Amino acid sequence: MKKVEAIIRHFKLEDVKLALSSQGVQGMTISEVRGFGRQKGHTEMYRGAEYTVDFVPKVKLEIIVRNEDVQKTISTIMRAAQTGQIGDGKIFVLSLDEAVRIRTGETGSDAV
Amino acid sequence: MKKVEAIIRHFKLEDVKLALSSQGVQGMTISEVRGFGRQKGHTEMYRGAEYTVDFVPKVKLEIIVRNEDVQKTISTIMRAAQTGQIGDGKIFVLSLDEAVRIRTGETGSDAV
Amino acid sequence: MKKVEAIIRHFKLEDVKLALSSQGVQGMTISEVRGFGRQKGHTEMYRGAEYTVDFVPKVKLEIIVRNEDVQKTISTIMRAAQTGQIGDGKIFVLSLDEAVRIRTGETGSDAV
Amino acid sequence: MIRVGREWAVGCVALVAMLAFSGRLNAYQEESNVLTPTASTTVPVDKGDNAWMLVSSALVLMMTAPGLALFYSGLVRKKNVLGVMMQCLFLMGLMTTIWGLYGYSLSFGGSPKDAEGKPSGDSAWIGNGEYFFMHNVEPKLVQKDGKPELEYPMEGTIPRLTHMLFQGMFFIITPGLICGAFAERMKFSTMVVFSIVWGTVVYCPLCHWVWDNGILAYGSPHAVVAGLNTGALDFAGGTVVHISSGASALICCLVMGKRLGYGHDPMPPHNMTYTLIGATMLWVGWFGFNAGSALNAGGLASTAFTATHFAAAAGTLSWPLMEWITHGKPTVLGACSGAVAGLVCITPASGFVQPMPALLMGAIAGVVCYFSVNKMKPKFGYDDSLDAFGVHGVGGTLGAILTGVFATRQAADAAVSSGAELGLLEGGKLLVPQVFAAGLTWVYAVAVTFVLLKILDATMGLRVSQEDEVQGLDFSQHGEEGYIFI
Amino acid sequence: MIRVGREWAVGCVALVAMLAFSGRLNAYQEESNVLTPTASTTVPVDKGDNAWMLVSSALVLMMTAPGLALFYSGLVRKKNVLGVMMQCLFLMGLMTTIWGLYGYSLSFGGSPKDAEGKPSGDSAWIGNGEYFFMHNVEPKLVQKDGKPELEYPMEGTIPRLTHMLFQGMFFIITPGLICGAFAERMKFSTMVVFSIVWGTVVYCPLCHWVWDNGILAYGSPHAVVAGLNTGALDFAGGTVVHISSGASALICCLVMGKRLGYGHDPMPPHNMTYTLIGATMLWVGWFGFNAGSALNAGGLASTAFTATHFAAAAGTLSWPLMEWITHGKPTVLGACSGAVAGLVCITPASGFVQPMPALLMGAIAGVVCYFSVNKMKPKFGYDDSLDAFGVHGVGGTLGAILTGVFATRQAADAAVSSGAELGLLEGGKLLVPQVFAAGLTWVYAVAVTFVLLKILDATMGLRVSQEDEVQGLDFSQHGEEGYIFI
Amino acid sequence: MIRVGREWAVGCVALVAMLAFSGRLNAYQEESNVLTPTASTTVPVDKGDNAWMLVSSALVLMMTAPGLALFYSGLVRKKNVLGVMMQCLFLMGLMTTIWGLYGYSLSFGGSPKDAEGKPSGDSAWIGNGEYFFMHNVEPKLVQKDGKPELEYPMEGTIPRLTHMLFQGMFFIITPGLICGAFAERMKFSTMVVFSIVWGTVVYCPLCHWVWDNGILAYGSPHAVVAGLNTGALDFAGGTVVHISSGASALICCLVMGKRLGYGHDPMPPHNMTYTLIGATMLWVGWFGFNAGSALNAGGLASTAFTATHFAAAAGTLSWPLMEWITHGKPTVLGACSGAVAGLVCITPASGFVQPMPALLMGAIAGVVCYFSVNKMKPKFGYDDSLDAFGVHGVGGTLGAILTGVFATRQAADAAVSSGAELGLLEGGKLLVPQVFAAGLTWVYAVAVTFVLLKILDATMGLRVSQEDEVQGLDFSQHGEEGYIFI
Ligand SMILES: Nc1ncnc2c1ncn2[C@@H]1O[C@H](COP(=O)(O)OP(=O)(O)O)[C@@H](O)[C@H]1O
Ligand SMILES: Nc1ncnc2c1ncn2[C@@H]1O[C@H](COP(=O)(O)OP(=O)(O)O)[C@@H](O)[C@H]1O
Ligand SMILES: Nc1ncnc2c1ncn2[C@@H]1O[C@H](COP(=O)(O)OP(=O)(O)O)[C@@H](O)[C@H]1O
Repeated sequence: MKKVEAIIRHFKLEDVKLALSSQGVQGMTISEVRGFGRQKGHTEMYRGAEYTVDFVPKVKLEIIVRNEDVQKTISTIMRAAQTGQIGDGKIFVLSLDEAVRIRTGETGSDAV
Repeated sequence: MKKVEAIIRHFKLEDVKLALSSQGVQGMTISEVRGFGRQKGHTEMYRGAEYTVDFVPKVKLEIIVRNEDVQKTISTIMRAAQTGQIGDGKIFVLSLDEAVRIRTGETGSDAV
Repeated sequence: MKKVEAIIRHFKLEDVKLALSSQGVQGMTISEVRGFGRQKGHTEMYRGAEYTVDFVPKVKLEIIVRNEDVQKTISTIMRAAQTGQIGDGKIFVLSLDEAVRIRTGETGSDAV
Repeated sequence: MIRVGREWAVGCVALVAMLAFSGRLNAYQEESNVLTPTASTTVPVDKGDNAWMLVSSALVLMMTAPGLALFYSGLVRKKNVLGVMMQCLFLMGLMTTIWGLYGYSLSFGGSPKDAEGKPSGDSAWIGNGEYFFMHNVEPKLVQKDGKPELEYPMEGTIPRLTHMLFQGMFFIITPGLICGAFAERMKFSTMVVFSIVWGTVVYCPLCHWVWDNGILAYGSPHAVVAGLNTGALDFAGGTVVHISSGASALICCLVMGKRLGYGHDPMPPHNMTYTLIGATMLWVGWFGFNAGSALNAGGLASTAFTATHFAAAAGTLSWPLMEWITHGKPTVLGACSGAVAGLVCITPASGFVQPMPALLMGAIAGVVCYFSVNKMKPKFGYDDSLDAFGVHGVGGTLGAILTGVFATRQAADAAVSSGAELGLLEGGKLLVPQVFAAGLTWVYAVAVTFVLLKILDATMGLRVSQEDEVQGLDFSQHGEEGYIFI
Repeated sequence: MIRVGREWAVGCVALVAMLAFSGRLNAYQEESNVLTPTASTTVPVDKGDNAWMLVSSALVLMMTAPGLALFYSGLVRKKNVLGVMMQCLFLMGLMTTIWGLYGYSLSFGGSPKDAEGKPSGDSAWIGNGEYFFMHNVEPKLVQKDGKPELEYPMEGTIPRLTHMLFQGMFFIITPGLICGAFAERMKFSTMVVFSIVWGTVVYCPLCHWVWDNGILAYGSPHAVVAGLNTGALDFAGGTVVHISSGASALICCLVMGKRLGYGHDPMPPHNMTYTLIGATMLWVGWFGFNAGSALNAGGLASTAFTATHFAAAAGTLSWPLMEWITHGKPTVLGACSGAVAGLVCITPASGFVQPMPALLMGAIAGVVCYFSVNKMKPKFGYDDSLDAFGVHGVGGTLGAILTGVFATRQAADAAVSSGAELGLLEGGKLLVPQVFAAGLTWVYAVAVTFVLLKILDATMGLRVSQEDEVQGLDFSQHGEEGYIFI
Repeated sequence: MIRVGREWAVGCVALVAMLAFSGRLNAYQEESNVLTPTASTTVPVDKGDNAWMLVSSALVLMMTAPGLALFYSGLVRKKNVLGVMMQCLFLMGLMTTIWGLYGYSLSFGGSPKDAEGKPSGDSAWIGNGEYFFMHNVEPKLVQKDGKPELEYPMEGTIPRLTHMLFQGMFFIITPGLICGAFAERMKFSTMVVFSIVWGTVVYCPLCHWVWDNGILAYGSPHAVVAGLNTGALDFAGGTVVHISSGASALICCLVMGKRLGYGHDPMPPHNMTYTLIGATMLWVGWFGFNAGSALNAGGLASTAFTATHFAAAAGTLSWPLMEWITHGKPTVLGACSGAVAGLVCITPASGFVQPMPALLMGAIAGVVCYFSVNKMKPKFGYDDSLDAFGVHGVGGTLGAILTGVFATRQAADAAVSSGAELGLLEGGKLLVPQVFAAGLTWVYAVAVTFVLLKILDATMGLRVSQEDEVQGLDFSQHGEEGYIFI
């Protein structure tokens, strides 16, 4: 079991979600994050005081998938989230020791 | 050292927190997430326009524990967070390479 | 490739960001979290009803770095985020299986 | 779904029917007007008075929303913010419609038209039907020596329409105040039916008793109990508005029970900034509520305005000072609550007290309500979500009593000033009828509210399902979210 | 940057120039005043009327902001909240300046001063220049039998200055309403130029036609079309404000096209609490809008106030009842929309109808606008972001027509009451001119707006870049963020 | 804790003592009233005037909260939102209480009662005690030819109570404005003591000098400096309110020092929507502030209302236009700031200038304050958190001077109009006393504020602890959170 983390643009969330579900992903968890990278933030001006906001709002997806589904998941996300512009985001993959479904206690791939 | 991630319902947070502390867990970190899974979201209606909100608000717990405490932690969370209804959430376990306490520089299990 | 997670105080974010960039870190992702630990929360009082807010607002940094940079990154964060007071936070390190840059499809250390 | 169906059906049919009817009625009036001889006096409108009363009407409406809507909604959890606001807004529509159709008539119909001003027996308990559908309230085209002229039924120096509007705003906010007691758990449909019945059966008679020569009105021949035939003083609604709503609020939270997780889960106010904005809007709007109750823009309005402002100010200080003493910190919610407590307490007295006693009353109200909310509520353990009883019930009763102490002929309208001594401080006996009026209001409001709730509980059900309560009223009752900040 | 440069340059130069000029002009006036004989009557100011009209002016300004600013901004996505609010605020500055310089004169200049009050031919279409730069509106120091005395040009019983202020507030909110149609995508600089031209070319003439003895004014000799020479009734702006803005709004969303992702991405209101607060402030402010249109604090103001309040109330009930029937839940947005729909619909009728018909009109408006927004819009698929057309265009037209049905001499000002029967219900023929006036307003507003938008599209461009639209107007147009809650 | 303890003890004892005393006093008055012959005139109340002045009082209170509370709180960081709001609300309670007890008397006591209206020497610097505890302000029951009658002490055509209320609202907002300078770092308890002393020692005398025949009043025999014995013109508080608060604000931020992390950490406004809502409420409320200062509802009120509205409008355009020129984007905060700058600048002139010069003054104010805030502040590096000095100090001084340029007898009250030429533009010499008055106000406010702050710093301490400042005032001072959105 792997944990796929993807950091994408807000307005791509809808597309990515659709792409993943149609690929058979049963569930995912998302959260609001702010990113810093090649994509530069912007400068706001309040009464002459300049504020550089160099953290850009992004959405983080966390998806637990079976090992064999990792590649498919990655490419699906890439296809759906890509614009080609700097700031499209990243995908990270981590190994999972265990997964449990609280409701039933099922573990492993049955849990997701 | 393991990292236990749990995605639970908001109104269960209080119970889970109490259960964990009484079990001796020293600390944890929580964040607001939104989840997508078997539990369906709901539909909102604004001036005739329907919006399906299929991401349900959840709370994510991140707890670093010693390897030997993992099982106990999992079962504690399960007991406290379970309602039996779809949407109770998941528990994921990842391996940690290192942990450091910023204040003191302590590492490993002394850090948590 | 490693994933360095750091939980720090809000007002240290600026310093940590500067320290890391000057050390050559290209990017990072941050999110709002609330922490529970040795640092006690506070009690709010509304019309006689007491609420103990034992979760303290913190910022969570997630930084993907090359294995060889882990130590440097940790010490940089420690230096910038330390106050010596209880509540400075933690640093956790996890192993990464893979990293992908959505825009280009680059993988591994080229992705970050 | 079916139940919901049934519910709106009722409401809907009612609305359509009544509108259709009113349409016809109006057509009928068109002819009838010219025929029916009109009894209403034709003194000219005093424009200064009318200007002030129209402004006051607007201010009192503003009290319900945005005022009360913000004050209350800031105190609930985020998931119920719209639930509370919707109750205020919907009541603006609902109570206004009822008021226009028959409420005003049941409250103020009768006595004024009676033979030589002597009120008729029938008007001791409830108004008659002379103002149904705004008949005898709306203007008429009459023939004055040959040429057509518009005639406005008057109430003193202002058109009766203005009086109807001003009083109608009170009819909106009173049930609105009760909503504070059952916030975060009441079914919207039941709240609607409750408000219709409560307004009709509790508010209208009470209003008539106190302000239209009824059994509690000062100087009314109908004033009950020989010894008390002076009746009681209630300048702007201590009994009619605050005691009635506060007493009913207590019954509501007792009958409905606590919110799920009350005492266990933290339920801090989700937006204290809304509560403060709302409280200050209530303060501003209350000038219309109290000073407007003078029904003119003369010196009495200034006295009432001053008393209102001073009492609010003192309450804003005394409540947080109590907190400062007991917990070391003055809170924003304390200052807001103190301001409202002072305003509630001065309401019945505002037209009868001098500035300094008003200041004193406000300060006392802040302290007393502080204890009722911070000590008494936890002691008895009822869940008065937003302290509708703790502030309006307790503060209103306190105000009715203190009026019996501080009211003075030095500051009152001509009629009252030329009468007997009033408050204890000037050696008057007013205290007795004041206590009696407060007591009777308590008994009546409690009794009717209790029966009404029991009936509704058995028929429609009072509370939303546990599931809906956990999810929040915003979505479960209205299918919306308050804030979408992501 | 260069384009932006050009744009502000224009605006800036204009402002500076006009201010400089006005400075000079004023200096010139100083001397001239004493010389020029003044024609303005010198009846004393009725302070009750003036008090009411000043308050009404303040209330109508409050309608644009905070009222409309909150109502509209709550409905957009978070990233555009400031974009909407800024349009309202900037219009307060912009339209007021234009109004003072020449707008008031183009709207109301002419007829009153004409030989023995008979309006001159030239004033059938547009006002003259007598009030440019507030000349003949501002007070003058004159010599009355030897000693100096201040003379205020009057409009009836109030200083003309007050009349100018009150009418000026309408000049602000009308283009503000249009902003609801192109919200979340229009370029700020283009919006500014659009508003200047639209106000000058559409609003001023229309205002003159309807309210200053122009071609649509009731009883005006200029009233077009033999058969209709009675002209139409528009008490507070059904045609001038709501139809004109609503019709233009429709053209705006048709010409500009949909927002990016419309229909695909969810675009729920980001802050329904703001929308409710705004709606209730609009309700309160509307009392000034309608009752203030009586231009005095007499009985007519009370009639208009009542009609306004009742229509709003009925709309607040009927729209959500429709939702309750069709979807099982009454929404907060439905109640807010219903209140506004009722207010829009009653606006032209407020001074001419009795309370019950007002209640009925409000209820009808709630239902009709419910369908226009929930059914018609999806059917035709235009993106009227905040339903400026759906509520103001449809509701305004409905109101103009229903005025022809329910208007009665039983409730109107003396002049009208002593005339012929009005609405259908009392056997009058008013319906014909009402329909005609609504139609003419539609045609004129649509035509001018269409041409204007095409020109602006070709020159400045109407929409922000796709990138800017995705990022949101708050940052792209103003470099700011609405909320920073972390 | 002990310190806190000491602090509330002081406040609390004071409150109780003063209330108890006032209670007694009142009782004493009851008898005394009948005895003491009253000197106050008994002209009847002009209800139009009184209606307008009561509304104006409500509007000015609304300026402090919700107006200023929203405007200021939106500009701070989220963790201090309640801190700012609480200062506004608590001042409403505190300053009102002081005003009623003795403030009004120190400001306006004396001159009016003097032998044949000629002000007595003693009233050149400070009012006397005739109005302590509202004595001679509240109504009295007197015997008029046998029968009892209520007599209201009058101020012109309105009850003195109304005058006291209206002026009291100014007493609230003035210290409120200063809060903008030390926002996000001042200790609440110290702020309370500061406001009490500042109001008593700075505001009351200043108010007396300018508005009660004191050393700066126009046409006062006490007007200092032979050559300037005409005194200065300040219609609604340019010196009394804005210069005094602005100058003190500058001293506050200089003495207290910068916020932790100022210049290093980003400190963007946390809720620009609040700031905009607050700014527009200030605009609306300012009509009461300026037009209400006419103390009647006649033509002068209309002139002042117009000047106020036009200046605000021009400022709303000129400030953002400067930004558009220099940075390519007009900001919402710029438009809000410009509106306020225009309003501040026109305040002293509002009753003495024609519409076009008002427009010009507003435009100038927007530009000048833009520079003071965007260029001067960074240059000198003081931390005027919310630009209380940058807008009110600079704008107020500018307004006082420009009044000397644009004031004209063509638009003023009878007394002034019949006097000598006023502004430069009409060849008057007013400019000299205007500059003098502004200067004297500056010197006095700066001196007293400086000393006061030094004393408080040494005794109670001005700033919260570093820890508390980092945590935010909401929790550290009040134990609450502004928003709980999770
Ligand atoms: N080293 C990193 N560690 C964690 N997150 C990163 C890292 N680099 C980039 N990110 C995340 O990816 C997002 C996009 O990266 P960026 O360099 O801006 O564009 P791109 O991915 O197209 O090169 C950033 O906003 C940040 O959230
Ligand atoms: N594959 C997954 N990856 C990440 N998170 C998931 C996944 N599946 C479910 N979740 C999280 O668990 C929550 C509950 O899952 P759900 O299927 O709705 O109920 P249950 O866990 O009872 O089957 C979801 O809201 C989501 O946050
Ligand atoms: N076991 C844990 N698992 C996850 N997060 C933790 C754990 N212990 C502490 N934290 C995080 O670290 C933060 C600081 O820890 P705390 O014990 O309060 O201070 P310190 O790190 O100085 O000992 C906490 O607020 C919490 O967010």
